Amino acid sequence: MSVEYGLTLTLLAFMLLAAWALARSDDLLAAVMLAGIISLASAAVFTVMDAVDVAFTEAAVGAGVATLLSVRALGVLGERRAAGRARVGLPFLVVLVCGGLLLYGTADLPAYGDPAAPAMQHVAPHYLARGGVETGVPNIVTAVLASYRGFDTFGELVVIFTAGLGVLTLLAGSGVSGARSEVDAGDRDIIVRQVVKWLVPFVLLFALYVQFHGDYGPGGGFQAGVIFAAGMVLYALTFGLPRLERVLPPSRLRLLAATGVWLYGGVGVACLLRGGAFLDYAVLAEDAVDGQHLGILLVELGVGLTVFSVMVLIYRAFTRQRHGGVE
Amino acid sequence: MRGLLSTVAALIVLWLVNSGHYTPLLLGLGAVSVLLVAFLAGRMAAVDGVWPDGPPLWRVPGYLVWLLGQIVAANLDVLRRIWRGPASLSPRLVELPLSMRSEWAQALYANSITLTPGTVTVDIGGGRLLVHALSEGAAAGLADGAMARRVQSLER
Amino acid sequence: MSAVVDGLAWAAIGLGVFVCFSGAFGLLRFPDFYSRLHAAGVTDTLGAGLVLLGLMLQAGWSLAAAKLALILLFAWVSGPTASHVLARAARHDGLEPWTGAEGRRR
Amino acid sequence: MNGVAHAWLIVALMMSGLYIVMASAHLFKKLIGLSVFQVSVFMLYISLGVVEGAAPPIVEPGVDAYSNPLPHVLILTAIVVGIATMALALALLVRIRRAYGTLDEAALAAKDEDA
Repeated sequence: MSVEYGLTLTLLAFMLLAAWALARSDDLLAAVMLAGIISLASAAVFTVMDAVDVAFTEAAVGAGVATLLSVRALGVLGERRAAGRARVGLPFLVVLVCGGLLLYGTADLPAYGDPAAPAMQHVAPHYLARGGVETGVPNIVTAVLASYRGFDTFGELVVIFTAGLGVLTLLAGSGVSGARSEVDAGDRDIIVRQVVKWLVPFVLLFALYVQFHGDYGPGGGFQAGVIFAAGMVLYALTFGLPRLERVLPPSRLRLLAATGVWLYGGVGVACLLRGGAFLDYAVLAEDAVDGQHLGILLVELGVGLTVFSVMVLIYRAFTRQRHGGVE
Repeated sequence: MRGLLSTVAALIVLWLVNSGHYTPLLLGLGAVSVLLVAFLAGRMAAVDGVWPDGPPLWRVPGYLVWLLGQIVAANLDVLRRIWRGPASLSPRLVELPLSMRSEWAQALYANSITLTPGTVTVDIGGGRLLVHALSEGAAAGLADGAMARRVQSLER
Repeated sequence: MSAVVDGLAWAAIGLGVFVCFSGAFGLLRFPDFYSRLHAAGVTDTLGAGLVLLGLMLQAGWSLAAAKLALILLFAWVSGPTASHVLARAARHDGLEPWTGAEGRRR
Repeated sequence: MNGVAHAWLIVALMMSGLYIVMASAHLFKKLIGLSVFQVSVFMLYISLGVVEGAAPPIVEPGVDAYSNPLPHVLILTAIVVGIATMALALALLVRIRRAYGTLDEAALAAKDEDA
């Protein structure tokens, strides 16, 4: 057994313990925190499994934004405990049968790390061998995400945009006006104010670094969007939502969210207009590789814009809700 | 404004250290990014009235080296107490005067206290600092005011 | 990389792991919320510091080492702030610190 | 030699998520269970792309074995889509709580009966 495999198994066992504690706990806040721990541990598992881009995203999204949103939502819901009587018998039986079948299915899985596994036989070798040459982007994950499977990613981006629209629609009208919705900054003490003042610009710049270096290392629009949003949320948590709204008016954010989707789709249309296929960036420049590079840069920017603005808008929608969950 | 300028300088350093790709395209994107972040930071400061501020940069390394020594010494003390068990603790809350004028110096002092294990800043305000100390020794170490004097000297 | 630097790097990482373990042990062993914060502080400062120092020694004089230094700087700025916020929230919630054997006798 | 023990553990984690979804009466708790389920699916997917001793799929001169980038791409987008849909679910919970005053499954069903 390799060291990496042992590490993976240890981390998984640790996550199983956390899940067990989660299942037993009635406390909803504890449940959110345990889910955050599981998420962070899974980011470590992804790193061990060579999926650095995924690990990066999971750490920012699962352990960061998801936990924050859940805590916010809990505050709005005004619920503390899952008081209702839980069923045990039937769910346990279902889990037992279902888990048994899945375990039976694992018998046919290739061993961990097997280079001859079926998943390695199809398109992956082509991506690895040609991706760097055809797109000029050494990070094959970015090459596949933004170019080979750029159409999928466009779809995912529209899903995120639509989900954001859904949240805004569901929570519209029931919010309170900005000025009353958030504790005044006077409540946060000097230490937090000063540290956040220094930290926010660096978080934002780091997000932009992640945005523009996705070609060379782990990163890209998804991660950058989430980190940029995290920087803004950090600001709002410290100085209050009304101040963030003055820095970044919500109308502007909504515009940005749509601009991202437009930018992505627009690049596709530009490819059509230049005589290529939709999202076939090769036609964007004289040289095919330059065209690919330009196309990837632009669609990643579109992804970053939309993800960032949707995340901030979602955070804002939850923060503006009346607490306690009553009309 | 001086704070904003040093923020920009630090942002440039952050980009260059992280990037490692010094092509015209990425340096250009870097310049645009730094300008965008500086613009946003300026807007934030204009909205909330707190401008980034800090000590003169050349004084920072000296303080950091001193603080590093404190951190290591404090860690060894807490490590000993961990292995000896709770019987070796005599936790207490102590109040300290806050003699720094600027907010950044107060925050730096408070965080330096927390950064050295054995003492955690619990509350700040009204010119006073409430600190939870793990032992009599840790509390006494703060009361002698060496750290406060160092931070104050950064202010000048 | 010379064998000496490599040895130093592993020594730092090993020591860091021990310190992190001690911090976790203290977290379980210490009696109340406030004293546990100090144990967590051990992991945050010296534990993380030693592990990152070891990694920096392995990385040699390079951009990777500079990035690791930035991570350490970030941890040392955000860590104490988080500790402080937790302590402050606990205090405002009315959690009284454990004051040791004398406190119990009273 | 590596086996499929990781898959057993991931299945166990997946089943804990499923169990939380089914066993808990509180809708918020169910959602948390769902996110645990989701994370385990992500890990199962990524584990299929691992190549022992290979590097992360970022092409570098002098490296010839990389892990499979395809699962990474699919899961990377799935994670961000996951948070967006989770936010949607949370927003739905807020509306349900407003309309019914509870998030307990049995109480919700009872109120629907009355209506």
